[in-house]
Amino acid sequence: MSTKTAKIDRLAELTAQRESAGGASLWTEALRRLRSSKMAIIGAVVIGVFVLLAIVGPWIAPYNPLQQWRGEVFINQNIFVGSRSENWLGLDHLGRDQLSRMLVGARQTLLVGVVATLLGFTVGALIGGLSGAALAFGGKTGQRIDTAVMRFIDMVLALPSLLLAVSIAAIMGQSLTTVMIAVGVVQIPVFARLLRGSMLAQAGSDYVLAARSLGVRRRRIVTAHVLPNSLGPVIVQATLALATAIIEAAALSYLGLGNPDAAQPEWGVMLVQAQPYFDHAPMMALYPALGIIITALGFTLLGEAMREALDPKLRS
Amino acid sequence: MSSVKQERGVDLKVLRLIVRRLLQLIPTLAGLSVLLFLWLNRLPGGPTAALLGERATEADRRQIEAALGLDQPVWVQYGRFLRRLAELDLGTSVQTGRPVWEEFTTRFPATVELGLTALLIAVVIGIPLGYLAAARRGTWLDVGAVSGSLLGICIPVFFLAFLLKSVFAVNLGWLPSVGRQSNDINATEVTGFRVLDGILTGEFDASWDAIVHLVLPALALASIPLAIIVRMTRASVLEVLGEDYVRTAESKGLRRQVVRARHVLRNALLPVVTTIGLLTGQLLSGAVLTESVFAFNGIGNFLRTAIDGRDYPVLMGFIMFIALLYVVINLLVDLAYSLIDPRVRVH
Amino acid sequence: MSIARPKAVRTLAAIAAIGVIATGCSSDRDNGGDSGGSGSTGTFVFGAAGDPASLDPSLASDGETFRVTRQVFETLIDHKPGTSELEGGLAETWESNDTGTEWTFNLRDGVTFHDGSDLTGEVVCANFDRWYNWSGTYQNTTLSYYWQTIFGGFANNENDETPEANYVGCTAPDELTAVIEVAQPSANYPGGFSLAAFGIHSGPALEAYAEDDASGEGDAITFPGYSQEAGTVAGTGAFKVDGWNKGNGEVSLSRFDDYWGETAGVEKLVFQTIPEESARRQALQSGDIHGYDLVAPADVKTLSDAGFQVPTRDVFNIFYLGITQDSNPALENLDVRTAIAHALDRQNLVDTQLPEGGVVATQFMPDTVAGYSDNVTTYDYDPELAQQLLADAGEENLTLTFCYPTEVTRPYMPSPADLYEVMRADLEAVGITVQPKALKWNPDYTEVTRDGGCNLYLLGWTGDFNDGYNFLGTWFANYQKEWGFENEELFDLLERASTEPDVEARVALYEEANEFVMDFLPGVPISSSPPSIAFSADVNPPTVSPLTQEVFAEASFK
Amino acid sequence: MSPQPPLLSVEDLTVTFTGRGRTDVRAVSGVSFDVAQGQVTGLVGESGCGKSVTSLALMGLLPKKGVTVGGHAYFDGTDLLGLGREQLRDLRGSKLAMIFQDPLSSLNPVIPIGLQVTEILTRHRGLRGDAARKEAALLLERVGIPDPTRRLKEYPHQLSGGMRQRALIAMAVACAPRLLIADEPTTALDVTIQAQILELLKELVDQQGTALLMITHDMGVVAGLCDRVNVLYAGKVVEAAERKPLFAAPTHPYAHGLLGSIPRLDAPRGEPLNPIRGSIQDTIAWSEGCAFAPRCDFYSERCLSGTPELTEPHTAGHRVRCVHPVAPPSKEGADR
Repeated sequence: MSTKTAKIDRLAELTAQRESAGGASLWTEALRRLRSSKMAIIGAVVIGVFVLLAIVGPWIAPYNPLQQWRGEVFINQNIFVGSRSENWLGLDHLGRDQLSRMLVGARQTLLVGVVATLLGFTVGALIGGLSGAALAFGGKTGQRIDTAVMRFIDMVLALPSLLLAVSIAAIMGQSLTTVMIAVGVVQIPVFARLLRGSMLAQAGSDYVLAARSLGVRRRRIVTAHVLPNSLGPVIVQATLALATAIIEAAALSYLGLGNPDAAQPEWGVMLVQAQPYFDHAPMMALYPALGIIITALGFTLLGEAMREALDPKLRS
Repeated sequence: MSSVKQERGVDLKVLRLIVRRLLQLIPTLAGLSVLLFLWLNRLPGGPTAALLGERATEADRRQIEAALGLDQPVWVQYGRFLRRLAELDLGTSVQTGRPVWEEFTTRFPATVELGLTALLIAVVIGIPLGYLAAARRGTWLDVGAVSGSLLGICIPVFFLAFLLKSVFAVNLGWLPSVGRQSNDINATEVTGFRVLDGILTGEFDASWDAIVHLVLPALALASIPLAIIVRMTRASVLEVLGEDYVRTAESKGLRRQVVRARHVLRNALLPVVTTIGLLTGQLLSGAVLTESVFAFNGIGNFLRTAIDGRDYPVLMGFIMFIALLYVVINLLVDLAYSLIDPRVRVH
Repeated sequence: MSIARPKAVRTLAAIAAIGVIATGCSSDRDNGGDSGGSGSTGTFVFGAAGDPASLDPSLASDGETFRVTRQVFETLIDHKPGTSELEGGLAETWESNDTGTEWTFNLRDGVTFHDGSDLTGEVVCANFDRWYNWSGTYQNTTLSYYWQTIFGGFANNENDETPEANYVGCTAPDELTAVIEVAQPSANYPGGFSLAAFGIHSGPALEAYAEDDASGEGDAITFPGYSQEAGTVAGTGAFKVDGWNKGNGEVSLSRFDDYWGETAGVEKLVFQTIPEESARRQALQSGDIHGYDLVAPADVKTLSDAGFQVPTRDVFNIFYLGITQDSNPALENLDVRTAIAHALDRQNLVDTQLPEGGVVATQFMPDTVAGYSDNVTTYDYDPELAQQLLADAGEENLTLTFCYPTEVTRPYMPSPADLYEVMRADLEAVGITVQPKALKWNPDYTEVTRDGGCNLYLLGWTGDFNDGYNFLGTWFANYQKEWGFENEELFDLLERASTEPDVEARVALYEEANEFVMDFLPGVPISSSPPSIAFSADVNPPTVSPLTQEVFAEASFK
Repeated sequence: MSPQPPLLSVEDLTVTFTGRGRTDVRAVSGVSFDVAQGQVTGLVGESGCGKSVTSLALMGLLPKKGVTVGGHAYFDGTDLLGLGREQLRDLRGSKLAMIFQDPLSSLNPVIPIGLQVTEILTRHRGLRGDAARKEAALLLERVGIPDPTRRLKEYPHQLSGGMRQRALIAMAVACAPRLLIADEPTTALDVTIQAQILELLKELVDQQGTALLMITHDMGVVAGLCDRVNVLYAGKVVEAAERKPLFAAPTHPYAHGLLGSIPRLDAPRGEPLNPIRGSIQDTIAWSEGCAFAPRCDFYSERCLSGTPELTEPHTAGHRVRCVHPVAPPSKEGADR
């Protein structure tokens, strides 16, 4: 008798395990997939280190990033100061401690990336979400609104983003805020289009049709069903956009529109300032360059891994 | 007889598509130009500031504003802009004092030549690479292609351009570092496209010289499109490889090359074509940077200074042009699509 | 220029070798001598920072235009090569009457224009009369800056604020004489006759110009058509204009064989526009060009070490910290201005950031200008004293806005943002809080500073010709918003100097003015530093000029 | 039973999916069955039971990575599973052909039907150009596509569902294969079309002497077409018999359930259907016992003592993998 109950228990156990594995939600599944992706892990580690530096960087920086070592760097003589015990990464062209500037710069760089992306995300998601909702559930008028909005968004999307950013910077003058806004605005159409597309795909899906046929209110369908399920690709895009924002900010610096405040050194500005001295002090440019590349790579890796994890088509 | 009729039918359809697209463009352009006009008028300084010398007086400014009609209300200015536009006159550049149209036509060939070369590099390398990466998923080739393309996206274009130039032009001296053509080449100008001109006139050395000048800037400019195309192709091929019809083709025992070329690649190219169409904006953005690094006298560089100098006419003209370009490129993508995908043809 | 590139195949290999980038860039190989065979075709390529605005120098006011037109057009009076000293140009000699109102020019014989016509007194007068009779858009300073600066207004001033004309008329008593009459004597004569803007055009060219007008219709001021393409303009210079390829950003000139002097050393001269500074350097390093101007201080040694020629110019500029007094009451206090002067370690700036050969400036003109005084008050670097002065003035918590331009290199001020940063550190060290204001050079910076929108700002000046008024008069002859002070004593002093026809007396007045200015301290002169110009090893460069007026006819290939 | 050796003899076929960071999934665990020459053999089971994987394994169409295939599949004496990639390629389409479930997705959307038919003729019969086109038209005509010359120029989306399946069949039979594997060929089609397609298949198989391996979940299809039936559950054959005995006396509780869940016209109205409880997810590994046990009405502790063997509890040739075989029904129900 006891063996029999034991066997039944075991049966229940075995079937229960199956059930939980089979009934896992899309998100749990995606997360699991993400954890097993090498790309995601590398990306997450890079981002982790970067964010940590951005948070503690200004506190652990050995010197004030503005402090100038006088009489050591002579740019007109090609005399530069490389790595040494008191300045691990050497001095920059004005005799400032490069390590301190890199550390403080991490925060600025992250700040630009995050704020810009948040701006693009929020405004873009608002426009795209409303437009998508209007089309899907707003009848004829909604359709017209959507067409108009999207035609405009498409056009903006066709504009070279950098030129758009440059014109925004031209209006606003040079400052950190300008860089954030210029880089963020450029992202708006991308997010708008993406959220709308993904909402439309959801709106056409079976469960929404089912909900509609059951007489669920439109607003509830949008907020409770369509929106949450449409956010996946948008979040992926946000991760990728962070990388783009950091690179775009560097490009703006190259065009002379970066944040000019030396107290807020941003890696892009540092790279641009160091480039003229590349022949004699290549490391001065390479530190910020590598900082930008590795960080952007981190976000891109994580974003790509998330995309793969969320995309049912790429699962195999 | 029937086939001829059908052909004409197709032509008509394409024509109608083009006309419809252009008509759709009008309200968009109108809206965009109003917005732009209002926006530009909010720019601090205004074009006169850029125009006037360092020591100009207030009177000079007023005189210029009166001469240019900038003292009139915005709607009057806008009306004038529209009237001129109707006569296909884009106005005169504030900065250079030359007609906008002329400024564009002298500079566009450079950018188009550069952009197309970059696109060509991106396509010629990107599609096969993306295909191979997908076909050999998980091998070193795949890993290399994917990480290479990720890196391509993450290197700031201006820095890559700078490095390319430092290595290949300055240190190795293999390639020229600036410009579109050597100064001692007396090329006859026909179309403004240097490579093409050389071929048309038989001045092949001029063509070659232009190509040599294109290599570095085009490589730098190609980095991002290349990365995008590689990844797009790879993802698309991976998707198609899982399609039923590929299995069908395999089940027919077709040779591998046939399966790949006829059944996989052709279908996989569809999304890639769309992507290439969308790359135009990206290319123009990149051109602003590469043209600057390589002193390539194209539209990207010009626009950047136009923005700095509040050169309204140039900017307005450019927006109009971009809108048109957008329509044309979308049309081309659609046409390319209908060439590859019969399903689109019927609609 | 012919740069052999038979290695085209290797080019493709290079693409494959792109991985080298990360490691290979610091390679020290230099190809300075790559353009070895340059002499063969005789094209001298010079990298310019911008396109010229016009081929007619009288419509322009920028250095890039003048660099080109100076090779094509010649002025009545010229400068001795390598100096700021005047010598005969198209006029072999010149003299003025005692009151300095009538200037007689004895023209050189046998000078022909590029179109074959001859230089006569009539032609010279036709040139000046054309400028004097300009109307409409031409009367805007945008097109006639130098005319208005030197000769005042026009025959019919169309605008109330255009100054009264100082030009009276021009007569040609004989073939080779031109007499120009002005209403008032001025320090601007005779130096003004050497300005590139007043290059002499041929008679037929002037007739052709008349049919082609500048206009201000549409959106902008359009340059007249003749000034935008080769063909019409004709001067007497050693080079004539062959073409202006705007698509390439290239102006090409060719040797004028009938030049009255020694013909040019190279057959063709090309000015190629390369806007970015480091791109110009790399173009020189890779052998694509033979020379360029405004070499960055950091590149001077790099280039000369690598075998390039980087001749040193005499200094003829001044870089200063501008102070707008009425923008902040504290700045109207002399002690505060003195404190600022003592706070700045100008020697450090000159030593580390400015081109070699630069010196700390003691007054608002370089020592090469007549009128430079050795007896001005000087202000040494003394932060303690500065702090003391501020404390005495009750300004321990002084906050000042400090404007600096971005995206610009001026001959007197390479990399303004860096210079600002060094000065900021100095000012903050004595307890002044600095609020930075970075502005694009054109149009924002020039406009904001001119309107007195900053407490402190960076600016400078390169002299047009050797006369003290060209420096001091530019700033301190009357109330200017950018300085924001009224000082009748100073204004009078400069007015007297300007109208003093006797040169020696004038120079004495300038010295007095300099001493006065440095006591009053309206701003802090920082430095005079030579803008560097570089050439490849295989050319004989032209004599470099303190006025940056190189004559490329002197250049040749080795 | 026919005296000839079977055309295809599958022995102990196992297919295991191995994924990174996942537990291995055994989709097919030890399947054995024969396909006789010229006969129609059915492979029946719910979706997910491994029948499609079996067919793909036989065709060599499973991905190479992440899949382990074991056992043997002798086709005309050669082991398909041991063949090289190129040898298999030569075989596929000529002697061994397959028809898939979804005719729309199984046809390349961007290539005209004509090319999709002629390419197989070119590959295996060396026909090119006009000859290939003529032959293709003949083939289309044979599978009942009207106006074949016009259809050759059309694209898959221009054809109806039935037409598409006919076109696929035309491709499959283009080289008169010895064995045709049909994987749920009618599932995606309308009922009326289903019958036509089945009729067509039967006809072609008869004409060409082709053996047909019919993979389906539809007992109706089996009843109408198959000579012999193999019932698959969770990757194992649980019952194998000639059609008649199987339908007369389904012995494995699963097969019994399958047949019991078909609505019957002759059943009294109001009598409830007898669906099988649960789904194929509710299963246990064969090594633990009978995979069907969790859903089985006849479940007892004996079911959990290892894999049950295939036995012939009632009739010779009617093999069942069950420790509680269902007793044959009374006479009345046998003649369905």
